[in-house]
Amino acid sequence: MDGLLPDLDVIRKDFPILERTLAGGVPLVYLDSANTSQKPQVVIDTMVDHLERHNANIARAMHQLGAESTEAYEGARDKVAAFLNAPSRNEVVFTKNATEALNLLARTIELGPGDNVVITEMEHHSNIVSWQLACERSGAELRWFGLTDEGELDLADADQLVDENTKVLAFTWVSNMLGTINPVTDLVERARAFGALSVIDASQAAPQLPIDVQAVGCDFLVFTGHKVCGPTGIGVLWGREELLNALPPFHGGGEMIETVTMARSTYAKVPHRFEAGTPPIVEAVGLGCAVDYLGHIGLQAIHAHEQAITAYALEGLQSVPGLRVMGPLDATRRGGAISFELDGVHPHDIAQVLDSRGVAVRAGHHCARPAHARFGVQSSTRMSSYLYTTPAEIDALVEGLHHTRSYFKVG
Amino acid sequence: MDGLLPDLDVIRKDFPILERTLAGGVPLVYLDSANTSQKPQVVIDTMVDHLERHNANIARAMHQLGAESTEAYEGARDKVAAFLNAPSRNEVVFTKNATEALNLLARTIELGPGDNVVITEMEHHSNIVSWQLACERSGAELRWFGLTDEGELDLADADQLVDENTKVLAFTWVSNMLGTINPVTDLVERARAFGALSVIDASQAAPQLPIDVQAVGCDFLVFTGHKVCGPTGIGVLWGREELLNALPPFHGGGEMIETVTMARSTYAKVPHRFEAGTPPIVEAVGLGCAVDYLGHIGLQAIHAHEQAITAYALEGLQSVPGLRVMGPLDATRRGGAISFELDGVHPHDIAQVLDSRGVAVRAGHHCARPAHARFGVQSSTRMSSYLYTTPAEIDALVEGLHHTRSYFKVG
Amino acid sequence: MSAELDSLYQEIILDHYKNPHHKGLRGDPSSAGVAEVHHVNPTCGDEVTLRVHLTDGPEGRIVEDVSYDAVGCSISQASTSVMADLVIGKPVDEAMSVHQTFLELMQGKGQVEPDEEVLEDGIAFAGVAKFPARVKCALLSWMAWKDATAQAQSDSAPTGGVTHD
Amino acid sequence: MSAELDSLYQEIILDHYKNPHHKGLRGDPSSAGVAEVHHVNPTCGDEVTLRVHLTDGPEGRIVEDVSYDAVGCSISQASTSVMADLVIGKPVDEAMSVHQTFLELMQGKGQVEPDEEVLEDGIAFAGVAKFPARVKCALLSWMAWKDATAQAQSDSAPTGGVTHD
Ligand SMILES: Cc1ncc(COP(=O)(O)O)c(C=O)c1O
Ligand SMILES: Cc1ncc(COP(=O)(O)O)c(C=O)c1O
Repeated sequence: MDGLLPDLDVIRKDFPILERTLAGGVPLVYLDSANTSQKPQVVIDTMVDHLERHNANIARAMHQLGAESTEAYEGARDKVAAFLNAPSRNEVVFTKNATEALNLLARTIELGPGDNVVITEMEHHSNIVSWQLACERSGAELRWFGLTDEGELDLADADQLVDENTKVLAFTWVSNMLGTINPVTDLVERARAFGALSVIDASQAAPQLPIDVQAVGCDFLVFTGHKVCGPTGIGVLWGREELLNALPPFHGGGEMIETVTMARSTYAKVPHRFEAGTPPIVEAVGLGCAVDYLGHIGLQAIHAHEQAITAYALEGLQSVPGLRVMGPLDATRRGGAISFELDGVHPHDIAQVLDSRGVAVRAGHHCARPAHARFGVQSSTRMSSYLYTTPAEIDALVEGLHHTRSYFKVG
Repeated sequence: MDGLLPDLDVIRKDFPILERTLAGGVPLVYLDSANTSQKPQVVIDTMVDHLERHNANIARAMHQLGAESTEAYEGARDKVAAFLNAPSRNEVVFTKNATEALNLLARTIELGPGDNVVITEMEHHSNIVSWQLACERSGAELRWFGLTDEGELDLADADQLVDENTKVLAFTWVSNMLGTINPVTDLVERARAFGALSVIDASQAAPQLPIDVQAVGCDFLVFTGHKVCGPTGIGVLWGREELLNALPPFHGGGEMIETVTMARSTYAKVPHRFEAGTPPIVEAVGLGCAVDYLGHIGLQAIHAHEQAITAYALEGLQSVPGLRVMGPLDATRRGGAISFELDGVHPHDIAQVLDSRGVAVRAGHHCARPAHARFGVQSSTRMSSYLYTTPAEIDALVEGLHHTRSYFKVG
Repeated sequence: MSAELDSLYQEIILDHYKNPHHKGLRGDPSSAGVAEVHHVNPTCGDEVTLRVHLTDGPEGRIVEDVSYDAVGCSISQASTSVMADLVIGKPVDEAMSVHQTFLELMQGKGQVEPDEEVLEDGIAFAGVAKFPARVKCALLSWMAWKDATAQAQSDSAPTGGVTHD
Repeated sequence: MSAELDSLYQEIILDHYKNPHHKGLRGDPSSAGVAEVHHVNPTCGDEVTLRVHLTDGPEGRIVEDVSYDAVGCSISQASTSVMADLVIGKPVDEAMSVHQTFLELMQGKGQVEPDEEVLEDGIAFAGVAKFPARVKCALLSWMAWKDATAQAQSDSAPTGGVTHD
């Protein structure tokens, strides 16, 4: 198959969990990577080495362990800056996850009555509810792009949606439900034309597409560590330095200050401004290692692999009677998360039967209830591949779906 | 020496980093545990096992790995609930660190003009700046208890400070700079008498004192994972269930919702209400293991150990000419963090000389600038012990301080 | 693997799923003794709108009728159907105790022996207790029923009459 | 271990620490060409209040005087003293280039060979570059000086005169 990673076998060996067998001795077929990715040994080992040999609090500590820990943490910032092609390392703020990064923006960007915030109907709840809350607090209006039947953004009324009162245009780069890859540079330009800030949710893009914030030209971009082979507990907010420094503080606490008296305080510049308290140190170190790992394999190569697997999966899935894929049917226009319906069997039941065969997929609304509502469904089944996924695993999924139909006696 | 942990040698073997040697081949003498604690092998191994064998996203995933991961995460919640003697597991909210937990409260407790918030002059910046920001936003007034020359809370004007307009009384259980143990139950009762919410910062208490939220009777209590032998990236907010459920949402996103439409959403009850997005899963698992580890050794025994070491250290430190300890001089009335000044040598320089001998202490304001200002100093040197600290390590510190004086030719 | 799966998907469950009992909302939601609730499973989006009608019997309140509209998986659909069968016609107190028995079965991690006397077709859900992720599915409508019943009770409590809690 | 430590605490540094030059604020902060700044090291609380006085010379602005009040460690105190020695009396452009040279030395992780011609006593700080936690100490007053100088320049720029950026 064209496009697959050349050393797929070797890559799979990097991920210890892929050796696991599940109940009944069946091997694991992990097709839930859009939910969270598995971790390569090198990331785990790097974290262990940090905990066993270099653990100390950062910045504040002047001793050797403190210096080592600080260097590891700040080194991770450099790696992430390189991963995003950020012009400055100061622009990389470590958060807890993508959700916190989005909420940080929604809490600190000033909004008021008369302003509006534009999002899309395919956003993850984290990029919806955060702005709903911001609009409730401020009196700003929430607007959104609808979707076409093909699962793409409906740009027909874009001229009405984004206007001179738009303060923020926030949208996902790749949909976690539909797989759709959005025209990010166009959207960023539209925002800029009206003086609005552009916020890109790259949670699903960062694992599988090369990201260059300078080429995209956006104002802010977020992603989450656990989907790019890193640990949980760490996310990234990138923003233009002058914009970040102009935002008011988010959380108050250690490390984000310049000076503190009981009555008032002054605040540090980014990145520390937004890293109050002891940050996720070992998690940042793990993330730094993870983006290095991905960079070493190459995001272009990973992207090609995902596209090859996705094309193969789209083909296989459509061989199952009564199966309907939601979102673009052209693999080159989408990411590796494929949500589908199967006539007569509920997603939970599909996932359950697949699980009994070792095939791990997600069933539910995938934190994208509005996108499901748009397609008239409550929930769906989603398979999602990653750099370690093989065509044989897709075959196992497709066979499992045939079996599911016969188990539930449909068709 | 009375009170030391009986199996100190065995306990030290649990902590791989204690075997480390530093530049010049000198062994590590880690006296910076109030900054962050070291991690026992069992915590590291539990995290590795989770990452290598059970990694999956929680709640949302219905497959076997998802079930295992969810069980591990929710199991950690049970362990933390037991650690705090919380009446319900739902009352345990996982945050990123203590700082986030305090900011969560400062953002969601309703305040307005005419209200006041009372803190103390010995708080960590996280329990100062969070409330400063809340007061700035809301127009509420910030008040604080001052300190006596002995480093205890000055309760003389308590009756003027806390009144019927007090909405929140927030204070640390144990000071991270002065070591002072505060009269928490008295303070909690004072808050309750005026209908104010009590918030306890137990970041320094949780590592070394048995905590029983029901006995203390407080409304909210926070602590941070990395100081109780757990990893970074995880903290705990405990609160009475009905109070937590009455707070408005904090961050919007996945898992904190009940249902979402583009126009509005409804929210889940605690703990999920305040756990938006993918939580720090492996970090919670590590924390659960850490509090189990501490519970196994016994918090009473750890407390006795800390008091024995602290008494020994207070004695040793006072043998150094020109050294002044800040905070209570009676070991039974304080925690194991001891900040001091040394005539003629700046804390940075002390820490540097000590570091060249392998002794790791902290120099600076320890995120407690107001408490330093109260004692007329910019910064101090702080040694802080933990359950793995030996009397011989205190000896090394004291010798190092004598050496520091001669290196800088003072006295 | 198939044995595990079959213990979850008992014939009884699949039958109720294909042919749910009491499905479709009935009665007037605004009349006395009637309460309607809407519950969702936040994780997967399964939903149930459930209506309970209580009447006064000689020895206390009685579950006159239960009807519902629901979308969800086989477990949640079948559980709703079985629940309606079990509670309709019973005194509220007795129905609550059936609810409690079912709850204990579901939370028993597969260690609780189901009581066929009390649970009838409900015993088919014993296998569900071994699948933590599916317990919520099985409980969705039972929780909705409890909630609706509590509302209908406080709503229709005849002044001076007996109240249950 | 002592060798490492001695490379940090050179005699020159300890001398400046014990007997700092130009310490104590001088002159009138409100007069033309004078700017005063207050900088802190957020991590450790070290502080410096620094006053710069610029005058116009025949070939551009000149650093007429630098004075300060400061609390901090030996490295930060000595660095302030050395900095004042180095920049006072120099044309602003030249002083800025000394600043740049010192900055490069500090950020060189111990790999940069110090230029005694330019840095004079400042070469004693070469060892500091190997202690990342102390680099900020050594730079505190240099950053303050740069900031104050920039302010004094914009403040006192004679209309129509030369401006530097
Ligand atoms: C008393 C006290 N409160 C709060 C904190 C903040 O903890 P964290 O930095 O983990 O949020 C600390 C430690 O830094 C502390 O000692
Ligand atoms: C598109 C998108 N945005 C945001 C998120 C939120 O990420 P996290 O849960 O790590 O905060 C996710 C994943 O859950 C996602 O797929």
